[in-house]
Amino acid sequence: MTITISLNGESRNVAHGTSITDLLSQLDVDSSLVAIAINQVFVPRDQHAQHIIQDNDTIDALSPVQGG
Amino acid sequence: MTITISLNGESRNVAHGTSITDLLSQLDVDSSLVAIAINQVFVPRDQHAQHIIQDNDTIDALSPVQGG
Amino acid sequence: MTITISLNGESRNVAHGTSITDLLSQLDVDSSLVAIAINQVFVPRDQHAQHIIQDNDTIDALSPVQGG
Amino acid sequence: MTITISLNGESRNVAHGTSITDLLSQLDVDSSLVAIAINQVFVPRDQHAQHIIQDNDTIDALSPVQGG
Amino acid sequence: MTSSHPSTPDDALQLYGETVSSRFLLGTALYPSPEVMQQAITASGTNIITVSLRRQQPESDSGRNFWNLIQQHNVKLLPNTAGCHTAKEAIALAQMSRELFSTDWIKLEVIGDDYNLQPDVYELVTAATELTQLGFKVFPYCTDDLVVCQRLLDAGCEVLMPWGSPIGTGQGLLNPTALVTLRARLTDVPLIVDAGIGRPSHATHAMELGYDAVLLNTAVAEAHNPIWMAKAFAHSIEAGRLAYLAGTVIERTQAKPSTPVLGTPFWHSH
Amino acid sequence: MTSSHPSTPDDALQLYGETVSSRFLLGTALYPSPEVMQQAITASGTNIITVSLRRQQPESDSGRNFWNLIQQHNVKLLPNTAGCHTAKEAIALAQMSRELFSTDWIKLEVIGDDYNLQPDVYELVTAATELTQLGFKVFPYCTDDLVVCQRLLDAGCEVLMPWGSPIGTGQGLLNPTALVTLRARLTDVPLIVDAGIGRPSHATHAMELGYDAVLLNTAVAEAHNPIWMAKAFAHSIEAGRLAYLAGTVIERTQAKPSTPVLGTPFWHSH
Amino acid sequence: MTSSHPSTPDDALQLYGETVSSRFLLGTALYPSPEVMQQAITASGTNIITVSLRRQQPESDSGRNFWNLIQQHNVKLLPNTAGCHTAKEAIALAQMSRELFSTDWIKLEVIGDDYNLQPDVYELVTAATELTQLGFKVFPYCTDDLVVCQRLLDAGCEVLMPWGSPIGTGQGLLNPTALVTLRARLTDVPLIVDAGIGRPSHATHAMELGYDAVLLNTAVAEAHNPIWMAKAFAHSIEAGRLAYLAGTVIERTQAKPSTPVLGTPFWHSH
Amino acid sequence: MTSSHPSTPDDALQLYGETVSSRFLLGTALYPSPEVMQQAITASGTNIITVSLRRQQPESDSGRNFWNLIQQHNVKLLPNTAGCHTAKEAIALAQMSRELFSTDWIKLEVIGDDYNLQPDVYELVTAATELTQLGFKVFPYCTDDLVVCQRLLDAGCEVLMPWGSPIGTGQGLLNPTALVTLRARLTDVPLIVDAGIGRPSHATHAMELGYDAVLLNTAVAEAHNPIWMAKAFAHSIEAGRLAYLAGTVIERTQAKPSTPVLGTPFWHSH
Repeated sequence: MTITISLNGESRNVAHGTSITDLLSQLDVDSSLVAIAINQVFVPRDQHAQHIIQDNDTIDALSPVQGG
Repeated sequence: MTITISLNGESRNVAHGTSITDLLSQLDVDSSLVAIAINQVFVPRDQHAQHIIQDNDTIDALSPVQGG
Repeated sequence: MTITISLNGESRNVAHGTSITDLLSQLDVDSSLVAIAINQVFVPRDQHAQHIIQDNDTIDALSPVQGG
Repeated sequence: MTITISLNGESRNVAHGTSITDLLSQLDVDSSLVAIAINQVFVPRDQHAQHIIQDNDTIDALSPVQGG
Repeated sequence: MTSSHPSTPDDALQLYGETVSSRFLLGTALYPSPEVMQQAITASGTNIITVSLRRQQPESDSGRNFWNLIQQHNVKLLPNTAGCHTAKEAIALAQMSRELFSTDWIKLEVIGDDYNLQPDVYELVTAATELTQLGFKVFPYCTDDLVVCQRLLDAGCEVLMPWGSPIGTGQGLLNPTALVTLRARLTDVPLIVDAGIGRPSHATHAMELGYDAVLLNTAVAEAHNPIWMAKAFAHSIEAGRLAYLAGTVIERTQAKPSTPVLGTPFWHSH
Repeated sequence: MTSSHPSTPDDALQLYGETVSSRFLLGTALYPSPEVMQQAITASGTNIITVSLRRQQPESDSGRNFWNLIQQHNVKLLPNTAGCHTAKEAIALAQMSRELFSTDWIKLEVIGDDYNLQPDVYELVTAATELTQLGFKVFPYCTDDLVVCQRLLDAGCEVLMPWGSPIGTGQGLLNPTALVTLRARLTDVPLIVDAGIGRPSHATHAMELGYDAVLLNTAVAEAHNPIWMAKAFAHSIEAGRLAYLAGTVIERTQAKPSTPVLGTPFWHSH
Repeated sequence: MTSSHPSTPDDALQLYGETVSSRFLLGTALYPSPEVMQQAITASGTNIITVSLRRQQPESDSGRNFWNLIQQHNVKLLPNTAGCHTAKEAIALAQMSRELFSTDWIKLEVIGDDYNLQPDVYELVTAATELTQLGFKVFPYCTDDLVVCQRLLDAGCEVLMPWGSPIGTGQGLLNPTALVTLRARLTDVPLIVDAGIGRPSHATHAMELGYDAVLLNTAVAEAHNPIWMAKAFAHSIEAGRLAYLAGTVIERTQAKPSTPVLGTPFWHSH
Repeated sequence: MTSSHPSTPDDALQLYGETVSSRFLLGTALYPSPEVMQQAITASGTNIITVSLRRQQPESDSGRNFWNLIQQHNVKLLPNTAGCHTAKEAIALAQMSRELFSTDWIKLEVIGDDYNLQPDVYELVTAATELTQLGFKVFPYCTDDLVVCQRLLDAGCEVLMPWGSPIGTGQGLLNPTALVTLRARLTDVPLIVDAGIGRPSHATHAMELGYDAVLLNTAVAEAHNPIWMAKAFAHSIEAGRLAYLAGTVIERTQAKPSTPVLGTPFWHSH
């Protein structure tokens, strides 16, 4: 059974019960350089393992870039 | 028995039970050209007769002047 | 026998002995609205009849226009 | 017999026949740091010995100063 | 354009549904005498003058004399809340003004700093919101900050009055670029430059930028001759308005002859 | 001032002994049509228009049509020497203008550079000197250089016309400080800003500085609506003149309330 | 002054307790290549560079390459909240930045308008208040509004970063008078001009006014030669700072000779 | 650009065949003491200082002390003709300077007005013509008038020194548009802004416009700390020169983000 989330503005299905850590491991990313907000609320790294993603969550996974 | 009020920034004693109308009649003013606020809240003219002044009230009695 | 002059920047042949008055009468102009300079020197209207044009003269015949 | 000159704006009498070199030696100046103009015409150093000052000459004897 | 165009544009300004013909709003303070004030009002051709309320002074007559003077002019009154520092004060003063001057127009001033007399953009929005709900037609004295202006529109204001420079300084338009931005973005709302205008050329400039009107006081009242200056500003505002309507030429960096070049005399000689 | 002062100053300008009531000199070139030119002249209220001479064009009528048009206006003509690059050329053209236009007034232009159309200050002084000796009343188009202006006065000019910015650019007053210096030093000679005025606020500014008049052409003729723009400039020049006479307030850097501070309501609360 | 004064002032800037020697804060975006960015950082002599967070792009490497590059410079990172329009967004982004960049410094941007990219002064104060409570050291990108600045100080900010003009426009200081007021009234808080600086002379001017530092990006990154331009700005900021410390001369309206007048040659001749 | 570009441009200035590395020419007058003058010269890094001649004062030592001081610096001398009002005076003074200072360089000043200390453009050209024939290398202090500048080039000048504003006023560049025109039209001749520079930002601005060098005196000598100010100007001139070489960005009227827009967080929320 899957839920639907928005990840960085794009719709995506993930398994029910997926944690942030799970999600990041499914992506081809360097998780040490990714910070997470769910529904515009920051989720610190030390909560990634416990934090279970909910249906309709809107997730931003951000990484460093140049800035002005 | 009297109470103490501030009228236009100056301390003044008036009798207990004095209404705004009473107060204005004690002053040598043209009450048609005076508007009243008590404790920074406007008191419309049609309430002047009923409105009883309280101890420590801060009253502004204002009249038209030139303005920019 | 003719001479060659420049009139308003264009070359032109006129008969030897031609006066300014003669020249203006050959042109289709309102001579009352034309002023004359020859070789950048003004020639007043009252000299137009006597003033004989010379070979190689550079003549400006000017008329009123709008100006800033 | 003397003549009257203006030296740097002040009137002064000197002997008839005085050369620029003579004049400079009379003044307590370092002649290597003085340039001379007479009547607003520069007189080069190599002419100082021969150049005889005339009555009514206006002499500027100038030295280095700071400038902007 | 064709020659059938009228020689004068038909051009009235609507402020909260009222039509005014003069685009010059004039303050009533600081004149050398009441007579000069009255003559300046007349000379200005204004339709709207600003007034205020103050505590009665012992020697005053409850403002009866001033009241009588302004009744002699056929103008609308725009009471201000000058001197208020909080929304609460401004709201109380606005209500008192409405009672005495019998108008729901209010020039809303909420001062945030006693030295530059600038608006407090936080208290201002709070006051504008509440006054609109109380039925007032709010003319907010504001800065040239676009976001602040948009909040005031959201609060219900239908006119905005950004400053040119601090009150009474006469420095003119300190930030024309910001004023241009306001005009370009807020195309449908009447914009009145309020405060800081010192010379008629400042007023002309504001109007050339497309501002709808100008409000000022000190520049007229403290002129050596306030009456002539009132007339000067009337002309300057009309000049700027007409120029805006007439379509100003674009600045060039390269010179360009006005007199025709074709047929230039003596031309062979160069 | 007292209330017995007139509501409008008595204020005429003398140029070479002639009195003019309008301080707006207007050029006649570049209009979209002769009709618009005429309407603009009327709308401007000008007393003086500039004209020129050019070589006859085959299709022209020796300028008869233009001549007839300008006769319909009750204005003085100020012929120019536009396009001349030397004193010799300008002197010849001035004499031709005097003959045709029956006036000894001449707007003396001697151009030193074809790109910025600036005066050649050397040829200009030479031409002004000779023209004065020939009986002309010279209106020299000059720069804002005080020494140049003094030479022109020495040459016999009784009016000076310094530029604001290059002809046709509409950049306004590029160096107001220089113009202020001219005015301060040449207190008795009529000074007319000629060239570069683009918007009415520029004209108002020039007049506020004490300039006696403004001459322009492109800014009116190339406006979208030249007639309204002529009227706009007329107002702007009147505004600036009145402001100069009325005595403009001094700029302050510190804000200063216009509404009285005495009796400010709610004052205890701060 | 006496000759014992040091030839260079001892003059370090404290920002939230950290001492920085360079008063030039530099952005890392818009460079033609990462190599040029690095050379520009070096040439600038900056101690502080701005960085940001963005959603991962498919082709990116989670920012690893950029991360590695900036580690090679001995500079402090100042992450920004560019692109945020609400306090809520900015707060979340600030927290994410703190986690990734391991710094509690945050350049707080809350944009109120997508066209002029100006701050939303309402959301800005809300965000600054909460971020301060969350332990952040907030560098707010703000306007030149004194009341807004005072609210930000009340919110706990110890540095303010008013704009010169809209981001990326290069228009310089659009309202120097407002900036002078801020400096005069907020004497003890470090003030950094952020945004709108286009040329080194703008930066020099800001520093001459007493501003403590300058933050810019576009003017360097989009120069034809960003490395030379980084160096140009480094000099300009040093120039302005030294001038502020050295005490600039007062402008005069009257000329005054520098070369001594006493002893002027040929003097009798006038 | 590529990373092989040098981090500093190779950029020397030629003046009459002499190569100078510093683009800062410094005056020697008005310092609080000779020691401060010397330290300022050193701090400025200048290669060229201006000097003058004056009548001997009774208490002076024929300038021996001053002479000795300036010999200690490895700089070229540029004597001026300050105070001269006619070509004749300036020519005599130039010759006296050549004899005493052993240089054929001369800063040619011919003053036309004692109040604004501006050049007399007529006497100036006469003097420049004759001095060139006498073998001098003339650095004329001139106005920003293009025609005057062209006459000076015709007279043989290979360097021009237009003013920014009147001597000693510190008003900076009163007419940048005229200076831009000069630079655009006279591409090959070294142009040095002389006079009126008051703050380092003025100097940076002049250099950004493409001017080759700056000459000043009062702004350094009358600063509270002339030594720091000399250093400030050195930085400012270097800043402006580098910016000119690096290619300044173009001003925009529309804001443009520096931080990337792609991948903006929370984007769905708007």
